Amino acid sequence: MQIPLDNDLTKRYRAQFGTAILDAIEDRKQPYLVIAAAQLAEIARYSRDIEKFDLLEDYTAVDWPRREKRFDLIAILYSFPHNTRLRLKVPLADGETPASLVEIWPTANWLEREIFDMFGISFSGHPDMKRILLPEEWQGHPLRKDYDILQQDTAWVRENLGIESGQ
Amino acid sequence: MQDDAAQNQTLLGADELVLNMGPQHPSTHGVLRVKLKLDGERVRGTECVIGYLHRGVEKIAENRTYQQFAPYVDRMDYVAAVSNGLGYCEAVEKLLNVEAPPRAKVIRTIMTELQRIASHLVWLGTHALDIGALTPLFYCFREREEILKIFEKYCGARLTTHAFRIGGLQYEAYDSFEKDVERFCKDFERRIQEYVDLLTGNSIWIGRTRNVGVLSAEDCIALGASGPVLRASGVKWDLRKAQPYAAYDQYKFEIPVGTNGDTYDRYMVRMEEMRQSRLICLQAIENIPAGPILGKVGKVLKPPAGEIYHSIEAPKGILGYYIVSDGTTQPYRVRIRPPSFINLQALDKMARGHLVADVVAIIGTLDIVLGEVDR
Amino acid sequence: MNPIIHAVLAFLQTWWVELVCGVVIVAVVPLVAGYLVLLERKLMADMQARLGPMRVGPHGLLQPIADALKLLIKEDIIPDHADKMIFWLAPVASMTAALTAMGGIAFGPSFLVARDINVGLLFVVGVSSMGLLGIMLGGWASNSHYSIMGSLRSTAQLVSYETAGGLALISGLLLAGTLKIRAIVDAQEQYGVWFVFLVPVAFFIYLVASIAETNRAPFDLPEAESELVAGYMTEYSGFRWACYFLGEYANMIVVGAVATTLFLGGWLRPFPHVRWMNWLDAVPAVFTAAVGAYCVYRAGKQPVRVQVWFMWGVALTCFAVALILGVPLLVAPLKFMVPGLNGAFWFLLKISAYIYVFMWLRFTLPRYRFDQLMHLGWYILIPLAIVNVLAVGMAMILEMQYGWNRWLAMLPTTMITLAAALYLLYLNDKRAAAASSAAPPPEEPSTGDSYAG
Amino acid sequence: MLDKVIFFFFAGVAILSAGLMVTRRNAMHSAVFLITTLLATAGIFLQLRAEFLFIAQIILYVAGIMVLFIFVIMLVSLDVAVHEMQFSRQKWVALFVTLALALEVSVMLWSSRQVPGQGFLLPNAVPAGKLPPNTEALAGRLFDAYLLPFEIASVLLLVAMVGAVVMAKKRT
Repeated sequence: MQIPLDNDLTKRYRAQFGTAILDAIEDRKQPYLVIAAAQLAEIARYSRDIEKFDLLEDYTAVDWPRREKRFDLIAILYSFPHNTRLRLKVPLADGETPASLVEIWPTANWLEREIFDMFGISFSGHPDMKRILLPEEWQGHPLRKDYDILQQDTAWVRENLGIESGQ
Repeated sequence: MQDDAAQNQTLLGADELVLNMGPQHPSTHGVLRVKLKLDGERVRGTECVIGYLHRGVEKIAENRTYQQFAPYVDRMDYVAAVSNGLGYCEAVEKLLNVEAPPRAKVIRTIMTELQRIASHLVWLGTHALDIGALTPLFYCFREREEILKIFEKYCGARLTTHAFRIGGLQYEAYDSFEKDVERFCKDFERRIQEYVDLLTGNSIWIGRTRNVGVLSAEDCIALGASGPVLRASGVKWDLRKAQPYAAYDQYKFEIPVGTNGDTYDRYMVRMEEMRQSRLICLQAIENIPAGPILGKVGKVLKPPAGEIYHSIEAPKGILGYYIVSDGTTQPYRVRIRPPSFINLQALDKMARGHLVADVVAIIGTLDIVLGEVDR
Repeated sequence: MNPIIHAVLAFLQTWWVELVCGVVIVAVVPLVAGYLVLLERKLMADMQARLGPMRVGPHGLLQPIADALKLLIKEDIIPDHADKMIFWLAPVASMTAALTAMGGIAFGPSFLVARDINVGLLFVVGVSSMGLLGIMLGGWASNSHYSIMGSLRSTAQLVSYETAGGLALISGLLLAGTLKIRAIVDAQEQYGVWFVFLVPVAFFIYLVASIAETNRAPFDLPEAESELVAGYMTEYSGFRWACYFLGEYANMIVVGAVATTLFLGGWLRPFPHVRWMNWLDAVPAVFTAAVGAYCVYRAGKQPVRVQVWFMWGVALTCFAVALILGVPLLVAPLKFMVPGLNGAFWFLLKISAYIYVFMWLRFTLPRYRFDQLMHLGWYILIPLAIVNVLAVGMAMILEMQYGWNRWLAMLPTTMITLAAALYLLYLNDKRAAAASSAAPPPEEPSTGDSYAG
Repeated sequence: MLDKVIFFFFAGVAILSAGLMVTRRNAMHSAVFLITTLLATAGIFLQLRAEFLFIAQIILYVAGIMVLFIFVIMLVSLDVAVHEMQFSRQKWVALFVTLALALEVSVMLWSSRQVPGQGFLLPNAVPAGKLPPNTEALAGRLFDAYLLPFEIASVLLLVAMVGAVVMAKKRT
């Protein structure tokens, strides 16, 4: 169902950012751009100011552990004037720290913290990069595909029961 | 107030007080914990500590089939379970590229609008209670009870309904469904008037809500606040109109908007939304098309690999589902955009400079459900 | 005989009435307060389309007793780092102040608890205001932020509203010309009119101020449950908490009694001098008998035998009271008892009506915010009360020096005060308007609405 | 007889709590003992049939001034105050002043004993029933014989109040 996309919008993006736009695809009539992590902040700013995608509707990630760059950051943008959506997809390797979007969309604050919490992707320039839903001392990042609850379990058992493992 | 001039100096040079509001507090609507930095009673900053109700819904989704996961979404915003279910079912339908039959769509619309009224009623009751009016809560729950009775008759459950199935409906509407909905809607007109009489013109109510927690349209959009919060700031935008789903394109209704973006406007917007939902229900029951209630979906759902984002206008704001399929029977990743979570981010901006009592009013007006904030 | 025993006996001889009354107050007021709570819950339930307590006893009539028992046997928790001495002292101080103040109240021409001391009303008001100390100390001693915020709010609120309430009382006292409770009521009898009709504004101010003084909604900020959990009582549990609660409800009775005495004609029946209204004297007996008859009627509908018996018990009590109230009316030698008995009935009825207004407001109104509360107190009530005192004083001069008719003299008073009230409200509105225009004006939404349906 | 018992009870409580008030380190405890002292004094007033003074003492001192004291103590962080030296170098000065005052009072009392009708005036006790109602008596004196001093005092208080308001306003 994925077909390459080549409409005006993508043309404008390609003209602006050239090789930073790695791919443009339409999946089930919903367009998305695959972009390079290095240019994330610039593309986001351009999207908001020029293309009028003024709402960062959602910001999340997907883990593909077998890929070379295992994470996809997904930013879902909505434009009030055009009533359209656009997804930005940013492939990331483990340990990469993409630029924070808090400056551009304040709503990214908690969303980035949630991504950090769940995937362990740390954002550079975020004002308060810490876990949000899970406790501070939690072990591991649950939405990674290789996450193992035993990590947390063992740590808990060690701390509270004083034994090596509960298993 | 004067202390805006001396931003970094507290009155009388006293120490700042850090007050822990919650997670066990009567008016944080569950287990929200807000750390308030106070100068006397004036709020100088807030920090929300959330996650006390985190159940890892998104992780659970990866280990369930598409059908198995559907009941879980009911447990997020548990006062608007039907809306959650609608969003999820429609998202998976889009992923499968099927469509629910018209009859199912209309019944879904009716149920979702009833749920919107029920959700707003819970909001109104608790919000009024936070501001100190004891009585509206009971009136609101009295009406909500009627809606829950309709749900119970329809699908056997009252709160976490799991009312819809992927591809349409599992249950046919029961015999007196239209009659029940109509009776409720007819009665509800008069009931809303009761709330209006108790609150709308009350000078204490106005004093407690006017100019409290003001959010401009720009702030709303920058902070991602959606739903009634956004509309109260004057943005006439509603997903039901902007990108109609279910059967909303068939019905006439207005999008209420406010002007100041304060707590009072949000109150007025939600009150009007209840009236509009009532009108939608009345229009819908007039003509429910005959036909099947379940579209062409197989017993085993195996969407082709790919991804979909679908969002609906839940009672609290934009409820979005981003689902990635890898071609198996289980979703590879389900991301839920929870309106409460994102609206709650606006708390800090809204509460700064107000008094402790206003923080309570602002938490109430944001209409958060912790089940959805924490997921 | 031993001089000490002699002295004690002499003391008892002179003061036994007061001692007995004191014991009665301490014994009865907690019960009354408990039933006030039940009454409040029942009224609230009625206004909120539900039933209220129904489980303990018929229609929940034994609920207060169950509550009291529960509170007595509950664990008594003292928080860490609390100041034990003051934590222990505070609720007792609060309760003692309220109960002592009850001592100054006359529940009828022949039911004066304390001797009619010549500062009567001042005694009641002054001693009951000491309850504030208990609230402040309790909140401070709890070592909790919520508690101390509750106490601070409470202090500021009570100091402000006692000023307004006190000034309102002065308007009434000017008319009465005395502080003695009996003399105040006598003055109203002589005037032939309750003071509430002569100084309505003062009564209204006192009503508002007394709600604030007893920490009742919409002025219940010190214990605002949705903001401060329970305010100064947050850390209290069990019997200490019950002490606070008792103090609060006893205070309600006290302010009700003060308002009744000064503004609502005390124990006078309506139209005490109108001959053809004498049939009103029979009202107390008939009323209680009617309540009893209703209980008999309901008794037949009770589902459980215990409840039937209970209803009959209540009915018989009512009939007995009706008999006590009614017989003196009919039997000539006992006629002298009529004013006393009926006086007590009317007095309690008026207090009940006053407290009913308190409760009604609580169920209906949202809560004020702290700045709004202070604003109402200092910018509206206190100036209005001052204007009222001055105006009443002028009216008294007109009446006494220039021989004006009393009603005629009071008319300009009320007009002046009402004009002042309107002006203050106008100023208030202007201030509110200024505040809202000072707030950033609503910006045009950056995104038009052309795109949405 | 019993009158004496009651008097000594009140007097004892007043002196004891006054002593405790001075010696407690915790300011809040001191305040509580001060309240006790004031209440005991009020009790003595009541025993003297000075009902107006009694209630004035309660309303003004206990329910008014002490409330404000406690209010201030609540706002000040006490942990600091507890550890500070309670008795500063003024100890000896204070002791001297107290002794001097005590001496003065005793000389006055003693001399009044010596020469009846001179020095400290001790009127004869009047039976309780014949006492004029003291609220009215006090009012009569204040607004009649001492009107001018009374008004001067009230103007002074007003000035103080306005001054306090001005000082509070200046900060912002």
